[in-house]
Amino acid sequence: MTVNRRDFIKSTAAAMAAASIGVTLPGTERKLFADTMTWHKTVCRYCGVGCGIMLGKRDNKVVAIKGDKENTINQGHLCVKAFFLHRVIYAKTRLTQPLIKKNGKHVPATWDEALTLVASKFNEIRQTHGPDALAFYGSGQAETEETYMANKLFRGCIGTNNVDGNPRLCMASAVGGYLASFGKDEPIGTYEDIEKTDLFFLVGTNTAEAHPIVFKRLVEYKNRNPQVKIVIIDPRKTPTDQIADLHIFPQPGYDLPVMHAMAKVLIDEGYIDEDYIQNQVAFADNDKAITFDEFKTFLEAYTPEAAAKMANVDAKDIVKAARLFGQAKTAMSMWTMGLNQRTRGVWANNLVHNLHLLTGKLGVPGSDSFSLTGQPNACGGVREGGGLSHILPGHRVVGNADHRAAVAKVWGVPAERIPAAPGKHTVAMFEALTKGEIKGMYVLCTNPAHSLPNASKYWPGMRDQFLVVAESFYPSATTDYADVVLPAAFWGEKEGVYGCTERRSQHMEKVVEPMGEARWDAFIIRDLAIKMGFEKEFAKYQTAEDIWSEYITLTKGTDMDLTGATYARLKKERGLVWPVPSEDHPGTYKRFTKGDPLYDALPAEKKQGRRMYFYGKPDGRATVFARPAKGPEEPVDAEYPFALTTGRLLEHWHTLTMTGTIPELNRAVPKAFAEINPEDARKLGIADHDLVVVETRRGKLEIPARVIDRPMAGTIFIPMHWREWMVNVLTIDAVDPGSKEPEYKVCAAKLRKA
Amino acid sequence: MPIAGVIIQTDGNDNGQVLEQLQAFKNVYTYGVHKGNSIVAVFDCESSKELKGLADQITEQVQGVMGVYPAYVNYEDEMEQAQE
Amino acid sequence: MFFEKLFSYHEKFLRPPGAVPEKEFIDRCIRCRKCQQICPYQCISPAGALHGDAMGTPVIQAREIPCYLCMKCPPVCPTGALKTDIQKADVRMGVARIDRATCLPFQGIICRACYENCPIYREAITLDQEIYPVVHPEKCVGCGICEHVCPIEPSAIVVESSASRNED
Amino acid sequence: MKSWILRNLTITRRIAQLTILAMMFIIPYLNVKGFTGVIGTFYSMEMMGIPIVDPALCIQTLALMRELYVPLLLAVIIPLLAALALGRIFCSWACPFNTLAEYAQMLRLKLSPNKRIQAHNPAQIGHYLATLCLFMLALVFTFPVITFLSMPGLLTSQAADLVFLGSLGLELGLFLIIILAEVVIGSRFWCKYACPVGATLSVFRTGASLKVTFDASKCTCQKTEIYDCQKACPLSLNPRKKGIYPYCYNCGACIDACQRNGRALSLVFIHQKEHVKPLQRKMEEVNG
Repeated sequence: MTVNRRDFIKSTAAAMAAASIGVTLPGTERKLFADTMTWHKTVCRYCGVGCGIMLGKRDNKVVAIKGDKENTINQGHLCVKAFFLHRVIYAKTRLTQPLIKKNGKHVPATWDEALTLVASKFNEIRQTHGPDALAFYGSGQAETEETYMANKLFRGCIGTNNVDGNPRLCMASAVGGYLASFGKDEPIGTYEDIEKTDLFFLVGTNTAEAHPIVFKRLVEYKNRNPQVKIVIIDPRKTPTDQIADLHIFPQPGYDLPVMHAMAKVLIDEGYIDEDYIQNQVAFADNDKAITFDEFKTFLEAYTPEAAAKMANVDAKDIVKAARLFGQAKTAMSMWTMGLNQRTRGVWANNLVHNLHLLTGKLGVPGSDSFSLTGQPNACGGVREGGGLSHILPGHRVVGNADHRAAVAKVWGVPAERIPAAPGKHTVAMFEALTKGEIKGMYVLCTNPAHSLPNASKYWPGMRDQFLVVAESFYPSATTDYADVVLPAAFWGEKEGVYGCTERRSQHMEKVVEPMGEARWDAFIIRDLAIKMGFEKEFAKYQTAEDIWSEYITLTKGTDMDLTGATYARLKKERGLVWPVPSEDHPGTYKRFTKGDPLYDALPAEKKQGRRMYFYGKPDGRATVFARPAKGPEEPVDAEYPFALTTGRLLEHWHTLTMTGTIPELNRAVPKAFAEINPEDARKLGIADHDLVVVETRRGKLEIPARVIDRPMAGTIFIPMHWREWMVNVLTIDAVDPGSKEPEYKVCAAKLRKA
Repeated sequence: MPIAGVIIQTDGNDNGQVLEQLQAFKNVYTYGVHKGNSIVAVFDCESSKELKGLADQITEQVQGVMGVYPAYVNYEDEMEQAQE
Repeated sequence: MFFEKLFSYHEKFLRPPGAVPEKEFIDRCIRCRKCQQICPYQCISPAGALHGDAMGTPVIQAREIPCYLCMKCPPVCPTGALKTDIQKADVRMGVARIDRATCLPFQGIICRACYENCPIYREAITLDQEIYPVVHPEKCVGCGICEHVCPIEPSAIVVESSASRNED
Repeated sequence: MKSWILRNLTITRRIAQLTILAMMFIIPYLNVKGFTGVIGTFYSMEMMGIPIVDPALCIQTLALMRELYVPLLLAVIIPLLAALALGRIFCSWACPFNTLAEYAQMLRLKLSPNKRIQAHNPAQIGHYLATLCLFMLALVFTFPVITFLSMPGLLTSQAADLVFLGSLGLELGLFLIIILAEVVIGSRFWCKYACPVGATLSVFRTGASLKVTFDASKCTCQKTEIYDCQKACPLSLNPRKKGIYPYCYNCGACIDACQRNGRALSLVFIHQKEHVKPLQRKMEEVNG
């Protein structure tokens, strides 16, 4: 280290200190550029909030990280996970060369060997068993470009719709909910609403831990505006609970009647917006249209008292919650896995939308029904990019022949290559793998052997069939079963776009070269495709921009128009919120209303008297659904008296492939635990830190107890992160009939001291 | 070896005398008095522990100092060491 | 005078829960290691010979392994150096102090490790504005779990032992 | 069994001593593995919930704290009862320092056989003065000096530290100095005069406690002047003469040696029938 460098840091430190009190020290500004370190704009690799990050590079090594002050989402703040994110690049568990399984053991191979093997195996399977014997399982952490390439290879070239991804396990119900209620996927508003609302309605979300930066914004806003109310419906007393004005604790899986009862109170006490309902709302029961009066009749059964009994809560609280919702000028609902990961996930989503539609709290600043996403690019790459078995890029659906033709045209493949029937959704896909119907699978950037519900059921399939895993880290639960493991470039080592919760697409810069022989996933897929004989279709992709530029042509004219979000623009700006129909368009704050280019383009007669027009619906009306209240798939009973629920912690992420490599984070939370209510603990003679056995109909798990009043009596909470304490051997793989999303959040368990 | 940019808040009575006392610390560099009661200074320390100790020491020992508020801390070197 | 010097060099150790005042503790403790051996977390280790008369007395190095307040050690102390009739919440091994210059939330990084892991949950450490951790000395037992879990190196929250030679 | 033990006292004692040496490491190892049925060191132990404290440390704590701490008093009952009945048997059968010192002594004799110390029984006053000095030391410094001078506790705690932490403390240096001094001087001065643990135990010896007696009429060594008993004594005492107490720790080595000769020495309690004056026995023989 040179004296100059130290002097430089000193003058920087002085300049920074002076800047903090609004003073500019003479002569310090120029020196700021003398450092050899350069800062690069990127997006956080963890949750779906989409925080901006600046990565500091010196000598081709990432050495520093800071929150991007110019980013509107996090304004320079980060959570503790992200604070250590750059160190994950240099994790000891980074995979740096291709591996091929020989005699049950992974041995290093060259790229050529590995890709030739995969290509020949895939071609062989395709020829002998048909294209549907192959499948692609992607990720909400893959870049849009990566998902797009896989989509093109499997759908457009191989010819199967067996393209799904882990967002099926987290966001599918929200997609279903948005589509059913509003006709188009993804939220109407953005994070901007947080600082404009009068009431936060948080359902099934532990925002403080799962989306810390959203929570920080929410808290800071409430601290400045004490009149802002926060209502929480969640069976667990999470850290989010601390800021609640009212917290309703329904039995896990029994929150539907609570929301119906709230709707009833809103109607009965006159909090509804008659004008809004008349002009832009339709009513329906499960499958046919009904009238508003029929909806009211349906709600008769859901008096607060009746709902309170079903959910085991206090009827007064339901009335209070409804009144708070009704009295607030604007309201913003937020939810995440607590609603989505349920066999009635779509319905639960609909019921939240109902409250907003009935009171007209939509389409105005501060009011929104806002789903929080779990993964950084679940919205972008998978929901928008068509990474699920029934959808195509640009919010298109597989079932629509025009949609298929449009996509096939851009891909340069025959339209009939893309099958008309949706492929297999995640659980069905792994079931087929286990049955041997799917004989080859390509897993990209995800860890299904750990993250699937009832995971152990699907391990034999992964072991027996030809499994290719493209990963940055080794080993993981899934790579153990892989026949070929391909080393993928990690965040910071590749360029691409992430689309976060608020419809914002943000560009990530490539800061350093990939470790070892690791390569960018999109190019791995390109080269695999070429080896499989699709040179004509794939040889043209030479840069990330090539892929993105092609992808955005597919969004032209759709509700998620990204035509204006070119690489040139994205590199400069802190993301763009679609629709962005042209390069001079600033992005859209609110959809379906004035300011949304699609709304503005509507003929005047359609807009007549309507401040919102839901153009995804034939009549432009959003739907209020009379969904019957239904409990979880596996209710508790005498034999399995506990409701088991799972979730995230602040310090860790998913299956620990990333956060598990950071000693500081492991120090904060070194191992899993089962949260048990003190009352239950006393009955069963369990003390804090005791080993307990949690058993469900699918498996059992020995795990240390954490006796704490967070879960209510009769409920157990286990975080999902650890392979050694894999809670997914317990969870149920029953899925929502609409969204096919599994019910991670509720299953019946029994508990005893080990 | 962390370097910290700090604001030393004084009571504003005799900033010259505070500055004089600060000169006695060999790893403290001052960058003038601003806005009447804020001294911009840089601490150049061997360890974060020393950094903290220095801040405490100044708060306690130097007359007229109301508080030491870090605005920027550079840990790069320490972090590199940790990585190695 | 030599002895006085030899005997007085002594850091402020974190003692196991229920420890009597430091001066008395040094006299009472017979260095039998029973508290160390009964500890299921092995958080107690004997002080080394360089610590003068504290040599062999039980010390908790919270950053390595903190006290999880299982309260198994006070009953095995044969000489009353650890008071046996003490409740978890009444333990006063020390008081945690937060260094705002390094503590992550004060630098704009969301972190709740100390708050979440505090055994006197929501009482000894609370979050000011749900973001900034604050220690309440009247509730803090000084177990050091916060110091152990702090993801910053060195820990931004450190337990200052209540064991002092001068107070009796 | 009992008679075998009595006939082979030294072998039995060696087995007991070595077992204790092994246990010094095995018990901490089991503790580390989670078994805490037996914990502690020779300062203080706890076996299946029953606490035992070294009486010397008990007195030190009582003196320093001037407080009758009841749990502490209860914890010395077992060692005191043992001392009352069997004398300083802890020292000869259990104390790891004595074990090591005995072997050190044997080694020394093997290396230079001529340097055997003449067996004699020192004056009792020496022992009492030494003991008193030790406790005064603790009071003067108002510091638990005895703790650091208790060799059995020091050795067991160091063994535990080695198992628990994988390291040893500087305290071990004290032990090394003492044992080296004993070897050089050739006298077992520490166990006889200095050890606070043994000193305290011998305070509780009564006339009724187990003791070594000598029946001069049976002694066959007088004629040949071999005196195996004196050579056998690890503390270089002369069991044929009076005044071996409070120094003798009832190890039984002399009795074992006498087995091969006239069986003139025996370990007895005072009320036992065998303890009769030689003259009386002679009369009985004549009369009978």
